[in-house]
Amino acid sequence: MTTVETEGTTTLQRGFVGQNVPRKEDRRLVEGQGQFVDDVKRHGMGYLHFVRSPYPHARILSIDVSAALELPGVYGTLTGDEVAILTDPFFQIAAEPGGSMKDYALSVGKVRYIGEPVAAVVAESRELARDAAELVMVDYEPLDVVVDARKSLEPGAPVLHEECGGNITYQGVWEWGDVDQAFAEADHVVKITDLHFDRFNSTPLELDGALVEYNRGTGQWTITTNNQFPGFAVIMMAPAMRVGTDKLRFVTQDIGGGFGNKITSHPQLVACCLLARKLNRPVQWTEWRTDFHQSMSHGNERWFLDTEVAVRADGTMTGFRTRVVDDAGAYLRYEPLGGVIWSQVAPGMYGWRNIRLDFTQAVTNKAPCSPNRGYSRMQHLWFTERIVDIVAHELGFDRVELRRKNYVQPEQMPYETPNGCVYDSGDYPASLDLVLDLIGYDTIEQRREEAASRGKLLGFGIGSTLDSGTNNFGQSQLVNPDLQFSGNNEVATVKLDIFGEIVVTLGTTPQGQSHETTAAQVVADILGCDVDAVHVRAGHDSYWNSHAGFSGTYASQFAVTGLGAVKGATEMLADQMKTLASMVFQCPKEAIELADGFARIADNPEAALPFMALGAIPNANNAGFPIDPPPMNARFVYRPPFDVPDKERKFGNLTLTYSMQIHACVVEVDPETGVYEIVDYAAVDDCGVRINPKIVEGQVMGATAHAIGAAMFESFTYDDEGNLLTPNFYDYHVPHTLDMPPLTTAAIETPSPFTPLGTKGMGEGGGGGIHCICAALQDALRATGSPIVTDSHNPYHRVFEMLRHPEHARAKVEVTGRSAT
Amino acid sequence: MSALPSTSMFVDVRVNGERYEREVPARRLLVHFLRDDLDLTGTHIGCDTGSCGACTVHLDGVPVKSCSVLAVQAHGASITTVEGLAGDEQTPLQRAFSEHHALQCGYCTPGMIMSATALLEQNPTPTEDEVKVALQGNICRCTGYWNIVEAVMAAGKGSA
Amino acid sequence: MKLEGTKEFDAPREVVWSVINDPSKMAKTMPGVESFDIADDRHWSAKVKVPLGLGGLKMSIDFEKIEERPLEFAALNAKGKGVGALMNMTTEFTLSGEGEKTSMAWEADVKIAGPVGSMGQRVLQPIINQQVGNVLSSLENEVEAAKAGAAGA
Amino acid sequence: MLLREVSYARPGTIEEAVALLAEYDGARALAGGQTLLNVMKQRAASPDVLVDLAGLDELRTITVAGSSLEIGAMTTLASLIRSSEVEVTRPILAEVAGTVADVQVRNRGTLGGNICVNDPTNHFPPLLVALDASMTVVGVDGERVVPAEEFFVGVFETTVREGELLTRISVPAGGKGTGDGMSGVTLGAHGTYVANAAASVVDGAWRIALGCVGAVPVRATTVEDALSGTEVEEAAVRAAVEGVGATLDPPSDVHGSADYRRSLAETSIVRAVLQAHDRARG
Repeated sequence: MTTVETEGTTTLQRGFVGQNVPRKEDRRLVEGQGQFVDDVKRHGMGYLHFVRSPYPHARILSIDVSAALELPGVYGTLTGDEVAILTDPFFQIAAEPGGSMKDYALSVGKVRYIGEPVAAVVAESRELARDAAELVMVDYEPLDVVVDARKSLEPGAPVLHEECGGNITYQGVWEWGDVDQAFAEADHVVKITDLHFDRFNSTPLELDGALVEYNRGTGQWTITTNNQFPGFAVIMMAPAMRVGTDKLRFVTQDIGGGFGNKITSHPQLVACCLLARKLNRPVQWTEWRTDFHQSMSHGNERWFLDTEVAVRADGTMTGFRTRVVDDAGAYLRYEPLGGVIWSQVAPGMYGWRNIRLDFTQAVTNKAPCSPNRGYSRMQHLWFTERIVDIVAHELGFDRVELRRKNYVQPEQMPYETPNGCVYDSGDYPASLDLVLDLIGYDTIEQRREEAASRGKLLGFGIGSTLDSGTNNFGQSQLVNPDLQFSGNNEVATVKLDIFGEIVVTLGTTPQGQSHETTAAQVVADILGCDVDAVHVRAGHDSYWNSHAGFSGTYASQFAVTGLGAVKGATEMLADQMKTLASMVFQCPKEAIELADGFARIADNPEAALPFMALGAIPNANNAGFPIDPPPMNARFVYRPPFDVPDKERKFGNLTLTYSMQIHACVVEVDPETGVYEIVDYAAVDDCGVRINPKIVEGQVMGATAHAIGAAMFESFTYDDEGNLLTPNFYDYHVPHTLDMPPLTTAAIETPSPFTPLGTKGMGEGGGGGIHCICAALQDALRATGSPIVTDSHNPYHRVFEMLRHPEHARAKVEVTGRSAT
Repeated sequence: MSALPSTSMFVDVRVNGERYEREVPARRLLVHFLRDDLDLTGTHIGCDTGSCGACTVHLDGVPVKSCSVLAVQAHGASITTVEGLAGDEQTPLQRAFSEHHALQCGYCTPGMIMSATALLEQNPTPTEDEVKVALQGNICRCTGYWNIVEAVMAAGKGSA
Repeated sequence: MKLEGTKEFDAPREVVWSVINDPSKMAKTMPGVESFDIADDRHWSAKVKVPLGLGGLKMSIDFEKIEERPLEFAALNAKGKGVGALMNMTTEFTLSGEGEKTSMAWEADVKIAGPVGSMGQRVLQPIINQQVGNVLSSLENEVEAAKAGAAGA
Repeated sequence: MLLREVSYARPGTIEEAVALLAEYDGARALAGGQTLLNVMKQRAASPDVLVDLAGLDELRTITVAGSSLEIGAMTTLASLIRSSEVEVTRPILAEVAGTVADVQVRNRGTLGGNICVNDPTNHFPPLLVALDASMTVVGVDGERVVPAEEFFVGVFETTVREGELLTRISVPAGGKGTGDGMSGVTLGAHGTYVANAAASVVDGAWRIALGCVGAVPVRATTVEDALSGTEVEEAAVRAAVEGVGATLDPPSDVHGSADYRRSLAETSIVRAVLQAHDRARG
């Protein structure tokens, strides 16, 4: 484990910040005392089980719940017909044609993917609820199925949503610079017929769930749930349920992993709410693994068709153009934002100035796509990394030199991309050198020979990515000009209680990102007290007055928005504490310092008030003050500096910070079976100032593991009939201890000039592992007919296919240009 | 226990040293018995196929997946769950998990710790490979396992 | 899932045809038939318990003859409903051959959905191959029986 | 996680167990339950009565009787791994047991359960065919002994009929001149097999069985004949294996096409044979 740091000034003097402070969350979690949603019980609660569609596309002719209702112990049922009466369709982010889509909590009239909830049953036990669900008789008329997004765009393809007039949900041409000029001046043009980014997600170990209570007196629902973005859920649910947002109280303590996959559970939550009201009892729902695989938040599957890359003789890459088909699955739950978020990283880490993407998003009879770690950018970054490696492969450039030459250079920072995004800071070439050093790049050729002597094909690959953090929600206006979202925000409150406890409340819903710990580190440094003296409330409660419209934990932003809010609120409290101390000591506020748990006169440390005294005065001992003592209670809303993007040019800064990751790996392929092993792996990460390096490294490791899984094992694969072939952990293999390679990590810190603490969001990573494994396989297979790697997911049998038939992949790439013509 | 088939059975088990006697449906899995009937919610559920190990408990001293055992099969047995590990003090392994940042969301952690505890009981100073084999039946989606293996090694060395 | 094959019979086409066209005879070829009910000469239904080793899979199956060209061609559709599984199978038989020899080319398109379909992907194909094998061998027995019957008449 | 309603009984003797299995329609023996309970969770299979064999300690013994290793059907994979009898007579059994699933599953899962389930991806069906093992099955009217090759009937199906119980697996004890090997491709380390081969040589006579290429293990007799009695060299093995794949009809699924499995079958035979050969030479 190497850690290298470059010089970097931070806006905060380092005390606890920058230290590997042990996590506050850990004590309860290692003792099994965490509180996850399924752990919460209420008197008389009923268990909900969804009746799910066995068909990928069918008309619902009738639903008969009578047999289920007759089963003793069954409390009640809910069907799509009731939902259509009791609620309005969910608000759609999309403009036309996707905007016309009608999406409800349960299927209304039609089912569009296997596993879609068509009815719900509530009973006195989990087992009984499932028994009853089996007794719900649904009569279906099967319809033709389309599972390939390219086919769903063809004339005559089965139409999923008639109201959309076809299967297209969003279409837009994204073009910057002068693409035609770039190609006219190119010495070489590399053409790739099709590249495919596969469908998978992060499969958090804890499944979705909720415990919903309805208060008949106040008409309010309390929704204890592991939804990771209540701010989004509430704006989806409240209008659909025809109630005000304050009628929906969201409560969470611990969440067992989210990775974006727990953002779009709002349809199930609505079903729970309706049943809690209908049955007048608490309703508990916990999803099962197969339910999740079949229905929840798949990552966007994406095709890049007829790609062309313009390259100069010296290896300068001047532009690319491609036709993108994005597969949204059966419904738009957060989409088509995936159709725009990639543009935060349009040129990847490279200096491309001329870019054209003709982007079409289509629906298919598969599970709806929603955010997944690296949301939408990962697909695009895989594409940019693929074309860089294919250009090198086909034109004979050195992959390392080609990157070094085409990377955005440190002296260009902050760098404005062709579409107006601003890369805040970073030193990509230095990071590349570091990762090459970690993996022992200079020994690769020796190792290749040594492996060959064992009958193995060795390959080396690089994946260089950006993790763009802190969304400018104004980007949503690029897919729907009528939307009134822009900017971003997060809230924190900090108070000093009567006995001097410092209590911090966050608006976020962490799923392992250690917010309780890092928030306490920031607070302790500002208030000059011990990190253990800072109590950060676990979890989230929308009644705590510490949330805003964008509150939640998603899109790599806590280190900027969350800690920005914590810093702001703590500085307000510090000012109140100094003011109060100066009132007590009859001295100017400037003379007061906060240190060692005291407010004291800087040059007379004897004159010191413990925090307890400061807390007691406004709370319980406030008589006799000529003016009101400050309340020792501060609420701060952090708002990142954003403008609304230019909708015509699709131009503007879509995100605040850009963490950078460069991953490199070495694989060994068994040429007889296609089985391969990652024998060496290194990752360099730059997320600016690290509040807690060990926690940062933990996120890097997690993102790496997800990428390795996606590259080698994890895929939501469907057959032509719309069956998900990997509906459980038997067939959807999640890597375990024995599957993980040796890993070396290192960090570089180039503080962000744009954020309160010099931090950058970094939780998601950019799928670097997928990209470097694809590259390493392509490198390894040079020896066997030089196929190019055109899929993000390469299980053994696909590698075997490349080994046996390299010509199939060769046929997908062509080089033209002056020399050729 | 009756040799005649029945859909409901009287179950007498010791869990974390405490004796419980309950009438339990034959079809109820041990994990649901622990979580729902005994309110021992530290044992988690992450899959539906016995693949993830989040529900690992010790059944008569041996780590098993409580989602692949019927509650009635545990009749007469002695069970330890994650709640039964720490007394007034956490175990060295629990401390090592925290010190080595071997957990993030903490959902797989109870199962991981139960598997690792069983390993260290038989083999106090395991090699890295022995640790990996012992934890292979436990899925973690947050950490990539590197820090978990490191933590178990450290606890093994007693350096935690 | 599509399956196909050819089966040779030492029997005239009429005999083979009489068997594949007789619901009650076809019923005897199906695995685990518990009860059988003929609605009309184009529609019949059966309650079966497909032996799956780990526990039989109970299904009620509705059959419909969708096309027939006597002595040449027949197409059948079978829709099965059971707890845990849905089946939809289309089978086509094409007969050819002269005199005492008949060759039957068959094609089946099987779709299985529901938990069995979702969990059993890796074993489904062998299971279906196996069941088809059973059907064909018992079909042979039926043809033999029918041949004997015809001879006796 | 939620099973259909089921009845449960835990007999104290083999006789009681067999009687229960015979008496109740839809009764099934419950051994380690690591497959059966998980299939029941999917509700893809739903026995009406589970006859738990946990009380039958006589089914947990491992003994060496003359030249035969006698393994009780309820022997867990974990005890196979720990068994000194196995280690001295047929260590491949422990070696393979150590690669089945994971520690927790091996602590509950039994050898009898692994072969009675006969999932085509299971480890022991092809291995026991290659080792020329035999199974003792007890029914109300006494017991019968079935050679491994005839034991496996179909996916999830064996010759153990309703009302019968597998009690014992007998494996010829190895010794000088004996070598066993197993090779294949799995989903991740120690994962589910995509295809495999088990090979065993006893004094120059070969038995080779393939897994995952059909409903039951498939003998590679042409290779056995080609190798038996010859001096085994890699080139010769490869030549003998050539074309075996073409004779197979393996399933296609998300983990590999039939052609991929055909190729893996050939490669696995070569590797299993060479492994067995090395070991036979000691």
